[in-house]
Amino acid sequence: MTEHIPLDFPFLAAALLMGISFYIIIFKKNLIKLIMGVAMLAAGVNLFLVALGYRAGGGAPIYTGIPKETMVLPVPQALTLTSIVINVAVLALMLTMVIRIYRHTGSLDSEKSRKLKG
Amino acid sequence: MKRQVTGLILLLVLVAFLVWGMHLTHPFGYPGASDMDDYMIENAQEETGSNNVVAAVLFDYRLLDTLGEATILFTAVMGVLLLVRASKRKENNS
Amino acid sequence: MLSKIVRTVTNGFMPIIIIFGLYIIAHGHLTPGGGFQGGAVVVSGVVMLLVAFNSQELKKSLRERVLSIMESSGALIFIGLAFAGIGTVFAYNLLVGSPIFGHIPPTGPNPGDIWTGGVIPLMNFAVGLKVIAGLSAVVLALALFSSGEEVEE
Amino acid sequence: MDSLITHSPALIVALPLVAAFAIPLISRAGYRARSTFSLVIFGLVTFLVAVLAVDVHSVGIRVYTFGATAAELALPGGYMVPVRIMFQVDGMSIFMGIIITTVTLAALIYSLHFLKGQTGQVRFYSLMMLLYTGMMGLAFTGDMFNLFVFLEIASIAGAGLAAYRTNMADALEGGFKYIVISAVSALMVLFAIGILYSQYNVLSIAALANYMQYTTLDMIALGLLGGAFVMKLAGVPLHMWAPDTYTVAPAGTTPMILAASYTSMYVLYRITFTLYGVHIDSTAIGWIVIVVGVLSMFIGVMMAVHQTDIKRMMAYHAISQGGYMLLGVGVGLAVLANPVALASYGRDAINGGVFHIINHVFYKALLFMTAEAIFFRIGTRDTNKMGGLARNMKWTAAFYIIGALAISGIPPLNGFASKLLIYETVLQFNPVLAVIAMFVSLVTLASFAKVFYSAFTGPEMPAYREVREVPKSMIIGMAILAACVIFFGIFPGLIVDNIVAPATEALINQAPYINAVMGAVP
Repeated sequence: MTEHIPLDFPFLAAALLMGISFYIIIFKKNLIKLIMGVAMLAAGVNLFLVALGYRAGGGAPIYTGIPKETMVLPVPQALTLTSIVINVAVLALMLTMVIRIYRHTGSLDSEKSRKLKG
Repeated sequence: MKRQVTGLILLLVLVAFLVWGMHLTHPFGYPGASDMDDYMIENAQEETGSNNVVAAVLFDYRLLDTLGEATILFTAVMGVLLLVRASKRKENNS
Repeated sequence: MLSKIVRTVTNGFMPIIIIFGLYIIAHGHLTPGGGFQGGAVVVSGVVMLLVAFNSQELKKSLRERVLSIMESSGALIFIGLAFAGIGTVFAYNLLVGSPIFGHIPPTGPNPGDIWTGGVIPLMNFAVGLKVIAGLSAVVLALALFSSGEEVEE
Repeated sequence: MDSLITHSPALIVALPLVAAFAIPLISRAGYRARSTFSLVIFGLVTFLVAVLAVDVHSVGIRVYTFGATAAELALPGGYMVPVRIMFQVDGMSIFMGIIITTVTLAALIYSLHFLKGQTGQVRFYSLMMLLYTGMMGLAFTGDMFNLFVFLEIASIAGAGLAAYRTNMADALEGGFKYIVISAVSALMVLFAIGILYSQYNVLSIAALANYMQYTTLDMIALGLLGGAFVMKLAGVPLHMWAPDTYTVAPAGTTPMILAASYTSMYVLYRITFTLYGVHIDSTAIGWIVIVVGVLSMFIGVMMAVHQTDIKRMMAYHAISQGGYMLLGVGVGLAVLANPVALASYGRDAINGGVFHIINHVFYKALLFMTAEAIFFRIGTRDTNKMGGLARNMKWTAAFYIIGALAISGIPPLNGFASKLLIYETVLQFNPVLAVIAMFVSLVTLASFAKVFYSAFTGPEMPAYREVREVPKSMIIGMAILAACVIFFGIFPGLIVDNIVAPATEALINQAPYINAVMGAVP
């Protein structure tokens, strides 16, 4: 692993996830699909973050077991953890709102409900 | 149909841009600078007494983030319970 | 409500799930895990209960107001522990070296001592309490809501 | 007293948090206990903000490192990078703090009676406190990831509050739009944070600014951050959420969501001036900000003219007024690299743009509150269905006049003071922009005058004969803001010298912000 591989796989996966989710958020009209797009975007960003901290051949940064020379960076892991919980919270609130909207309008199409356009 | 074609082109451009951008970051597995993280790995046991460096980061070095994270969970629970509530009180309850 | 087999198995698994969740919470400063993860494990058990029984029945044993009090007190304990350090600086880990969870582990790899970490284990418990109560409340409220019942104050 | 000032940045954020967590418990003791508790905590916080403001204005930037052995110890002993999260309070942060605290105080008092007899009050108050915490955290934090966390707190609390009236479909749609926009922009911010972290391995804004190389990746990060925060502050190409959300948010919270938008504007300034300040091509970025500003100004007001929903009209005006702030600061940014122009009009342009934030938040909050007061009494926001309300709602009508005159830039109210500063300086920079700004101001006046005639004057409608003035707490809430509007209009020099000038100085000169953390690095 001395050669620099131009497309490192986790970064490539993160880029794909983010690109697809932006497409979904912009072009899909179903509200559930929109929420799935946001969830995928979150997954992509989280994957990017946690991939930043990897050291080749490293293990979890916990002293119960391994010495410090082979530890991956701890901060991205902490950030990712925080971000995952935050996204769970956001998704819960979004889904509740969508259930409520469905009760009111009987539809999940963002173009059918009057003011969601734009 | 036209919308879909535009969308697909946009998607390809976006993914290409992101892949190009990713290519600019450091290669996977070889982070460049790591001063902050090295400090934490070095001193976590002594300063916080925790074997788990991630736990030390979460609950000591970056405690405010975790507090914010817990707050966000609390906020979301408040929000969900606010949204599912009955919009009018029941008669026998008031 | 699902069949009797499912309900019996769920009842049998529930204590195991809770114990596993509590283990993850308690060992947050030694092994991978912590308050959020352990709490999520316990809540997955609650979701299993919700699938096996229906929400109406679960509502009798898991009350909204109890969950709300649990969540608030978890959050208050958490921020209270952060406040406890304000003699030095807000969020200062004041229990390192003290009699409570105050052991300092030897530098370098070691098998791990549960009595270390200062406020970290305590905060993990507070967060665990909060996550269990909060996510259960969300799951239960959404289940009740989508089955047509509106939740009261 | 000394240690109180030292700890006040942490306390200002932590006390409302404690209040938010405790409100569900305290509410079991009843309505009165909850109101008293919220007001006492908030009074304490207001006092702390005042103390901190005096300290920051007289002594200078204040750093608070969480969990360190001493609050000022930004770098761990003998190490060259900051490790812990820190709050950095400089002139600009405390300026936002003053705005947010005043608006929240007014909104809290305003809401006390508004919600009587409605369900969900406990959570409403809790979310209000959380929204305040989120905004103050955004204003004070000196750490990129912490900024993301507080951004999410403010967004989620704001969205929950905006969707408060769950029996109305448009309320849910407004809330949903707000949370989708917030979630997407927050994730863009997080991506940018990841990019910055991957290169410099620090998260503190000051340290990042210190190490900044301005590589291609940094430019991508700047684009992501700029796009995200323009979306959050409702700048024109990305403004579509604002009218819906502002329209439906219940009483008292519309001003707070408005303040949250301008907190995002503050973050945008913090990023362009402090984080990238030394490196960016400030003329180009300045022109981008100016174009966004002019577009917001023009399109916002044009959309506002034909609205019949009173709050929707005000929301479009909010977008339009946001353009003035961007215009003023954009002009300052465009001449940042040119010391002569900066001294002759650039600094005053930024002064005007920053001063307009506080003015606009106050009068627009007042206007939103009067609109909510009307809605509270007659149950509609449609201006065509209103009429003759001035007879029975004298206070509300008076506050509406004050707000409408202020937003149109009529002396001696505060809108005039900041708009004059913007006109004068923009005229020296580019006369065309100044003409557009004045034209927009005229249209604003016309639009508000139209609503005044249709809502407050005219024959008394039979349906509204029994309409009474709103309860006292709502009047007090509006009176606080009206007093600020008049006071700022009469003594603009006092405000500019004491509050606005330190904020402008903090924007233009980023060295103290960086050195407070990194030490005097050459």
